[in-house]
Amino acid sequence: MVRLLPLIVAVPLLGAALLVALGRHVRRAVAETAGCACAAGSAALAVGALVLTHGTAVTWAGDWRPHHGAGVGIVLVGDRVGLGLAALTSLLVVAVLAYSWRYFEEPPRGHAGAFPALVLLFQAGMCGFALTGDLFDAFVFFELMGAVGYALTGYRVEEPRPVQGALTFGFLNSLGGYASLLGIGLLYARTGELGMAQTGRRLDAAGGPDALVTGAFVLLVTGLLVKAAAVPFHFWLPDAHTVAPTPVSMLLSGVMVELGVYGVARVHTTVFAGPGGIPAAHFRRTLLVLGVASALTGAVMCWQQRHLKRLLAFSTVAHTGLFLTGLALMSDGATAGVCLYVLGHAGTKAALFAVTGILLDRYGSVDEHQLHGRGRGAWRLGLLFALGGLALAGLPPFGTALGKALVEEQADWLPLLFVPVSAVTGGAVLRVAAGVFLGAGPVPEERPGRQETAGDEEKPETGGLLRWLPAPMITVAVLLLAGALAVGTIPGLAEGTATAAAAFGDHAGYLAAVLDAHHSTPAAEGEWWTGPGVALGLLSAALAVALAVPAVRRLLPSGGWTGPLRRLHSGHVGDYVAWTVAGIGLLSALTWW
Amino acid sequence: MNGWLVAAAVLTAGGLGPCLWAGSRGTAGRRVAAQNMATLLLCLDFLLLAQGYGRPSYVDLALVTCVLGPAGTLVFVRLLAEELHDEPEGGPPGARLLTPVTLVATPATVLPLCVATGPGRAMAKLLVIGVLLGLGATVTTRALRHG
Amino acid sequence: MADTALVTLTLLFVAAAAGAAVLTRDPARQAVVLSLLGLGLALLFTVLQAPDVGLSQLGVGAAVTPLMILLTVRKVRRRRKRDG
Amino acid sequence: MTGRVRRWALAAGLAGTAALMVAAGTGLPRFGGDQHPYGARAVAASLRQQTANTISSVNFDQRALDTLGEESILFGSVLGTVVLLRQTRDEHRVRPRPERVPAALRRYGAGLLPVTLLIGLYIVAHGQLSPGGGFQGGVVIATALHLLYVGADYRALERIRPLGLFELVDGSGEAAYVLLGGAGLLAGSAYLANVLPHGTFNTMASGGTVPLLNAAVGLEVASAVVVLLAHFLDQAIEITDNRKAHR
Amino acid sequence: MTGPLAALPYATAAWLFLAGVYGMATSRNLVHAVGCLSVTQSSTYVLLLAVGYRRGATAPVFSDVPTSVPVVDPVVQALALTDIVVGATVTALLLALVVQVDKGHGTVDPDELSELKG
Repeated sequence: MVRLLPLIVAVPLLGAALLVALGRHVRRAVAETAGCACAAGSAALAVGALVLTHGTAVTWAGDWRPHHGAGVGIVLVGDRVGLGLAALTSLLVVAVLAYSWRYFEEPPRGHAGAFPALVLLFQAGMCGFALTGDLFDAFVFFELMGAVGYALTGYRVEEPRPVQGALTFGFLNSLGGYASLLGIGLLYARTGELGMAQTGRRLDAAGGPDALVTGAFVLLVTGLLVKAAAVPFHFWLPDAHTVAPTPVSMLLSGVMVELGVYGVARVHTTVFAGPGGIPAAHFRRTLLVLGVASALTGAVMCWQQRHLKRLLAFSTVAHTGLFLTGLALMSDGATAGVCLYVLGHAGTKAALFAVTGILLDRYGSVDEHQLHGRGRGAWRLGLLFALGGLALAGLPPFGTALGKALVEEQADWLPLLFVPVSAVTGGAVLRVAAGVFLGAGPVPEERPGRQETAGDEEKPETGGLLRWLPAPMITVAVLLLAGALAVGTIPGLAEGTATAAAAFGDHAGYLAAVLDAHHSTPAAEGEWWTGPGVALGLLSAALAVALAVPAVRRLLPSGGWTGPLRRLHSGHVGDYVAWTVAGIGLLSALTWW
Repeated sequence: MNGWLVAAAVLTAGGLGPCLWAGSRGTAGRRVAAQNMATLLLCLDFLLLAQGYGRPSYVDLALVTCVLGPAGTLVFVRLLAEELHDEPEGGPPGARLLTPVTLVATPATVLPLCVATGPGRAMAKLLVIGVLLGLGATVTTRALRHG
Repeated sequence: MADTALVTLTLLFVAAAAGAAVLTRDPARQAVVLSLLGLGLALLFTVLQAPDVGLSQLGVGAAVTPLMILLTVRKVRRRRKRDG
Repeated sequence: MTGRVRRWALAAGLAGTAALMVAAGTGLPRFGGDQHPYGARAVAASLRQQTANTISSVNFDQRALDTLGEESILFGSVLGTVVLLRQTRDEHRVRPRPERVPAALRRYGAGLLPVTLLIGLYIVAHGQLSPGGGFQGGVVIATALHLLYVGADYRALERIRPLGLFELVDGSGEAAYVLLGGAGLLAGSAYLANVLPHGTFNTMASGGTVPLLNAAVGLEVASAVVVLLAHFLDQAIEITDNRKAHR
Repeated sequence: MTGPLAALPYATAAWLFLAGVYGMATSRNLVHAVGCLSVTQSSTYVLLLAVGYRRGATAPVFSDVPTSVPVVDPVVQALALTDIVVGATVTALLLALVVQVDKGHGTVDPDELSELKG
């Protein structure tokens, strides 16, 4: 079974290659079925590996196994977290391909399989990134998901906005990727290794960290933080997620951004967590500052949006901030909580995007103001959307709530951040749900002269407007939300996550498993719902409702004080590049002193 | 001390440097002419390096340069046709230099190299490169001068 | 000695070409400078004893990338001209 | 955001990044040093596998998974470009006028095309021996075809460029790489394992699967670059839209 | 190389990165910005190959030299090769997007793109 790990990456690649090679000769239905089958095959492999193997599955591509810890090959490491993310990615890709069944009006001429092929390549990039244990290989897969991601984001070329968002995405991600590669180059200069485990071991042997290790760390995580959309590297995310085709937004927000967070944690625990790496206090400080800043910025900006997809995109920034904050604690319990939170968030956020996509295709708009009251008939859709909002806010027993509760237990001050941030993002979604599906409150008046992105110019992605709700779309949304619910209700999953998190944070254990084939399974108690956890979840859900109700009635101040922050999100590539290098400077300062 | 490498260094400093200078300022025609000259000199540089390092396999670089270089220049000429149209009669000033430089520098590099390698496949390769360079220079000069 | 001189010279060439490429704000002219940068990098790779990389860089940096840039510029200009 | 804020952020960022790089640079080993542990192991492994070009051995054998990713990036980007530069509903094609090309240029293009193709094939074929390989040669082959564009005109290029075929080859090259990797698994070893006999050092039939993977990459790169440039050329020369500027 | 010259390769890599970033941030033309991105990327090649260089050694290609000669690091060369492909393809994608931005917005000046903000 372990030998088959590379197939998780290879199967979608083969599917994409065949779809392109035969694209001119097959009908669209065949191409889409084949795409789904490949994605599902890869998902089955990932889930199978997760169930059938124990501990950390290690396999060397080309059978280039190391001797006495020194080798020349690339290792794939299917530890619980990596395999779990590969499985999550693959399952989400299956859901997305099912959702986009016959989605776009017509595929590019002669390329019936172009969209599924791109999605499969995206899947391969993400799975490869989750599984690889080699720094440069991670860069390659990082670039694969990037390159395909830009193309997918700009897929609807007839409209002006998607191409602009995709271009911003492309510039910033490439810049981040090159910074990462410089970091890899610096590490190679010091250690002469590319494998994460090998690099970590050499650094530990070399003694304490110096400026080179710090510099390598900063540059390396810059790329990953760009992917993770941490403030001030986040500017591309709202622009890209706002305009990407809805199925693509589901993937971008659901897993790709989270993979950036995973990359930061993975690189840190394997390479920099030992005595030769970055001092724990410095790492904690860096991640905390960025995490808190992202959570607050995301929440504030999310509340201000009227473009539904942009609103959801900023909520992703906020939640990424929470994930980073959780990881900054560097405890197994917090990591386990973050893992569950990511799982729950993926289901919830993808479901919310799915519903938004249906709205767009049915009513031709994703603008909160324009849609006001127009969704009155679609109570099922409204229910889904509201449930998604509550899940985002952290209503037990959704997986988001369980993850949030587990993290909050780790320190007394954490609820002060987690509760308001999740309440504001959930509240924003509830505000929209009440306005659109219930027609509650007065019709919002236009505020001319305000710098904002409205959602009334978006075009439906299905050719014409839909007259009824397509069954596959609704089903996918329901299943995704059910998945988020399952994360919080299946005790086995929480137990498995606890074990996974303990192994994930074990620097020495990872090195031994990869280089010495020495496997140890750290014991870990699975945490479960506790009284305070449930109470905090209920509190943030209640807060979300409490925020949404006056907002719908226009009783809240308009938030003019956020003007400067909004102006920073200018949509200007030059600005964003400037912020990205400023971010490198900030990271240096945080890690150095 | 290795005479071939010294020659390569001199060619780099005295040949490629001025090409960069000319290529980064002035009209489009002047820039393209400089770029074209740079490919020619680079090709000769590769030949000298291959000999200087004692690595016949490096000659492949020169082989690729002598076909890709002129092709690249011709692409520039085709796609920048409008801008090149405004050039004075007889093309940009740099274009006039190309043919004499090729006629002097190519034999001056290739013939000593031929002597050094002696007859055989390697020498045939060198001569092919020399001929291709000459042809490329002639064609690109014409294209530059006539827009 | 000659080795050191070669490495130093090509590095300076590359650094200067990069500066020129950034400061050349007209994309069509920048394409020419980028092509020169590509040639310089190919030479640098060769003196750093990486002929394989040099060959790649020749094909990509000196031919394909400038061609794509020029084609993009041409497309943009063609639309401008039509819009008048 | 005003330009002033950007300039400040940029200045601060550049200064910080430069400081970081200078500081990190002090810890770098001396340029040209002797310590390259991974490199030394890679050379030894390459010689054991009878592959004369160590870089090819690293690319197609020791770190073949990287190259799979790299080819997939190329493949995905080409597919992405095809999608992004597709002809949309409000666009139509205008046949370009035939270009008047001087006879000398025409002869040069016609004569150089086969020469360049040969050079490209040579570079691909000797990938496991001397500098070069599938990628480098593939680019040269693709460039060769475009000599028709400069030597004649776009219509001549279009005639010898059946895009459907090139897309088929592009996909097949990628598929071949993936499947050759699977052959390692079928032979009872690991994915992308070099399971073929390694042959005699410094001959064409050396390196086991290296020449095969190299050829797959060559096929893919050559056709991918052709497809890529074809779409840019189409946009730059033929495709015209009726759209006015957006605003 | 000794003395201050020894730092030149690394300094060049840093310079390429910073110069490219400066160009991108101050660019008034998206095509130009893409060109600057490729300058930024070339810093990675220079760093990688500088790290792998070994004085007095030759290329690790044994078709025309005996296997006993000292050679430079082949691994970084393989990495740089991969990197070049990545760079070229990313450039292609971004240029394709620029073409479409021009179609949709009628401009390639980032200062005039104002659809996504706030």
